[in-house]
Amino acid sequence: MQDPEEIEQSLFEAPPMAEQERMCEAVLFASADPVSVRDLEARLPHGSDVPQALTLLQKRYEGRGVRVVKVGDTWAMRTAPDLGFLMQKETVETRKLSRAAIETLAIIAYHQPATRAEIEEIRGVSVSRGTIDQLLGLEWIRLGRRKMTPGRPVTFVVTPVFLDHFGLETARDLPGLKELRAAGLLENRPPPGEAFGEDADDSQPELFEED
Amino acid sequence: MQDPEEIEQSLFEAPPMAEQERMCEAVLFASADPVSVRDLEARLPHGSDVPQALTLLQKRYEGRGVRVVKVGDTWAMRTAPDLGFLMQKETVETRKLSRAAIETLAIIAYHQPATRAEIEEIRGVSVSRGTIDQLLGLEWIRLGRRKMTPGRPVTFVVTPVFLDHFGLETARDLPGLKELRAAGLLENRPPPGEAFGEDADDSQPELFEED
Amino acid sequence: MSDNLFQEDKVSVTDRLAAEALIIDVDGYEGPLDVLLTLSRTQKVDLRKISVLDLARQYLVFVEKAKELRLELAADYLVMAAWLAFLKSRLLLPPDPTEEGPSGEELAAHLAFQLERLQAMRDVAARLMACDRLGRDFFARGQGEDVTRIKTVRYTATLLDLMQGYARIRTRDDFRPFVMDRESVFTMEQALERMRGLIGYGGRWTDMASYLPEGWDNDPVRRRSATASTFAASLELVKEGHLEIRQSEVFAPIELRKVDGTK
Repeated sequence: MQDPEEIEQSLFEAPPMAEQERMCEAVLFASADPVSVRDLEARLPHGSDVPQALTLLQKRYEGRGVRVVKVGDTWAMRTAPDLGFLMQKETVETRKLSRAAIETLAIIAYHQPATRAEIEEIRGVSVSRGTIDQLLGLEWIRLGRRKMTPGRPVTFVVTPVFLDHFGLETARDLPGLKELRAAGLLENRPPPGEAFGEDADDSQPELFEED
Repeated sequence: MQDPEEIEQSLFEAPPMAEQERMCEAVLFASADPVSVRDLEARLPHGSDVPQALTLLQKRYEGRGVRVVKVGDTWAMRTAPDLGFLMQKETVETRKLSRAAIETLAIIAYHQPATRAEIEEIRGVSVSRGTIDQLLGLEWIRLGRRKMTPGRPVTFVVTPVFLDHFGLETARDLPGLKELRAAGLLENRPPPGEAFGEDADDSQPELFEED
Repeated sequence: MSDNLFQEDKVSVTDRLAAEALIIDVDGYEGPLDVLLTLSRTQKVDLRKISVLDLARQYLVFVEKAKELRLELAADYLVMAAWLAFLKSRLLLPPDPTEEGPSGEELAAHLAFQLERLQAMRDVAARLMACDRLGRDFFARGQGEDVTRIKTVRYTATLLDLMQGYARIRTRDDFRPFVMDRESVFTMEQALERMRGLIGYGGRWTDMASYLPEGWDNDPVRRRSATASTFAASLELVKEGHLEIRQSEVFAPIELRKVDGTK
C-alpha cells in the first residue's frame, strides 16, 4: 500500500486506498456485467491502484451474501451460490440445451481451441445444424484462431460470458480438467496407421492460451 | 436478538443472525425492485428477524461504496450518492445495428479492403452515406489505402475495435461460406449441384481440372 | 436362428437381449460410437479393460437384428459394422507378417480410447452443467442503476449477426432455377456442324487442333471442351466415311484428312 504521507505530497494525489476500495465497490455493484481492470482504472482517479483495491474488496466480502469474483480479466459482484434457494423469483428460465449442445460445449471448453472436425471425431457424429449456432448465440463460444494445419480450419473457444455463467475464474478451473489431462484424454491421438493430418502438432501447446 | 438457547430449542430454528443478514444482503442485491420486509420474511427461513437483520446490514454498509436504504416500506441497495460520478459511463443504451449496417460491415470484414462500389455490387443496393458514417463513428471501420484503379477510390477496412467487439483475433478467422454452411449457419441450402457464391468461379474449372 | 450368418459366434442370449433393448430406440442414439458406448456398459468393467472383441460381436448382433426388424439404419452404422467385422477378423486371426498397416490390437486400443474419451467428455459435461450457474445459483445485480446522467446510445451486433448477414447476401443469388453454366461447353452438335463445313478443305493430313473454333484455344476449360467435342465429331465423321484419322504415337498430334471420292 502506498504511504499516505506520500500521497498527500503528490500534486494530483490518488485518494486513500479505503476510498479507492469503495469506488471499485460502487462501480462493480452498479454494473450487472463484469468490469475489466482497465475500465476501472479509467474511471477511478489517476494514480489509483485498482488491483490492490480489488484484492482488499474481495477480502472484505468474504463470507458475505454477496461476493466479489474474478472472471477472466474482469471482476464482478455476484450473490453467494449457497443462497440460490432464496432467489427463485430472480431465476431466469433458460432454454434447455440439447445433449448434443452440452457435449459440444464441453468438448470446446476442455479441448479449446477445437475445430469442428475434432468435435465430430470425439462425438462420433457430425455436428448438427444449429448446435454451434445456439452456443454462439448464447455467447458462450466464439471463434478462435484458425489452426495452422492443412485447410486452416476455424476453431472455437469459450468466452468470458461462459466463465461468468459457470462461475469460473479461468478455463483452467473447469471441473475435472486435471484428471482428464492426467488420463491422457485431452490428447489428440491419431487413429493407428493413419498419418494424422489435421492437428497432431499444435493442439496441446495452444490449450488454454493466455490472452 | 433472540436468545441462542431458545433458537436451539425450537424445532425449525432460524439461522444465526449473521446468516440472516447475508440472506437479506443477497436478496436485496439480486432483486430488480426494492423488497418489502414482508417479502423478505416470506423468503427467509421461518423465525428469522428480518427488521433486525436489515438494521445490522445497514450498519455494516455505512461509509461503504454501497448503501442499504429504506424506500418507503421497502428496502434496496444503492451506490453511495457521492460516487455517482463514477457511474456516468454506466447509463448506456444499447441498440441493435441495422441490417444494412451489419451487411455492409460483413462485406468489409470479409472483403477488406473494400470500396464503396464493391460493397454496392455485393449487396445489390446502394450504400447510404449514413451507414458508412455510423460504422466509422463506431470505429469499427476506417479508411484503408486507395485502390490503384481508375478514380483511385477510397477503401474501407475493419479496425482493432471491431476485432475486439466481435472477439476475433484477426478478420481472417471469420469462417468462409463453405465453413458457414458446414456449421449449419446458413439458413438456406443451395440446390444440389449449384455452386455457392464465393466458390462459383472455381467449381466449373474443377470439373475440368488442370493437372 | 438357424440361418445365422455368424456361425462362429455363439451369440449369447444376453447379447441378443441387450441388442434388442437398444434397437427399440435407434433414433435415441447419437451415432455408432454412442451405441458402442452403451453396449460396453453391459460388460460392467472399466472402459480401459473392455473386451473390444466382445464389443464388436455385440455391435454386429445389434446391426444384424436391426436389419431383421427392417429398421432404417443410417449409413454410418453400417460403415462401423463393416469396420468392426474387419477388426474382429484381425483380432481373431494370427498376425500376418506380410500385411501392412496397424495390428488388430492397435486398432482395438484406439477404439477403447475413443470410447473412454467420449465417456469422459460426457462426465465432465454433466459436471459442468452442475456447476453453480449465473441466474440459477448465483445472481448478478438485479436492479438497473438509477443514476441516469449521460445517456449514450451504443450500437451493438454479435458475431452471429455478422456471419448470418454475410451468408444472407452471398446466398441470395443461389436460388435461381437450376441451370448448367454452359458458356464454357462446346457441344458435339456444334462441333459436328463446324467440322462438316470445314472438312471439304482438308485434303492433306492436318492437326486436329487447327479445327478448334476461334476463341476456344486460350482458356484451358474452353480448350478442353472444344477439343473433346471436336474429337468426338471427328470420330463420327470417320464412321460416316467422310474422314480419316491417325495418331503416330501416344500423345502425338491427332491428324485428320478428308477421304477422297466420298461415297
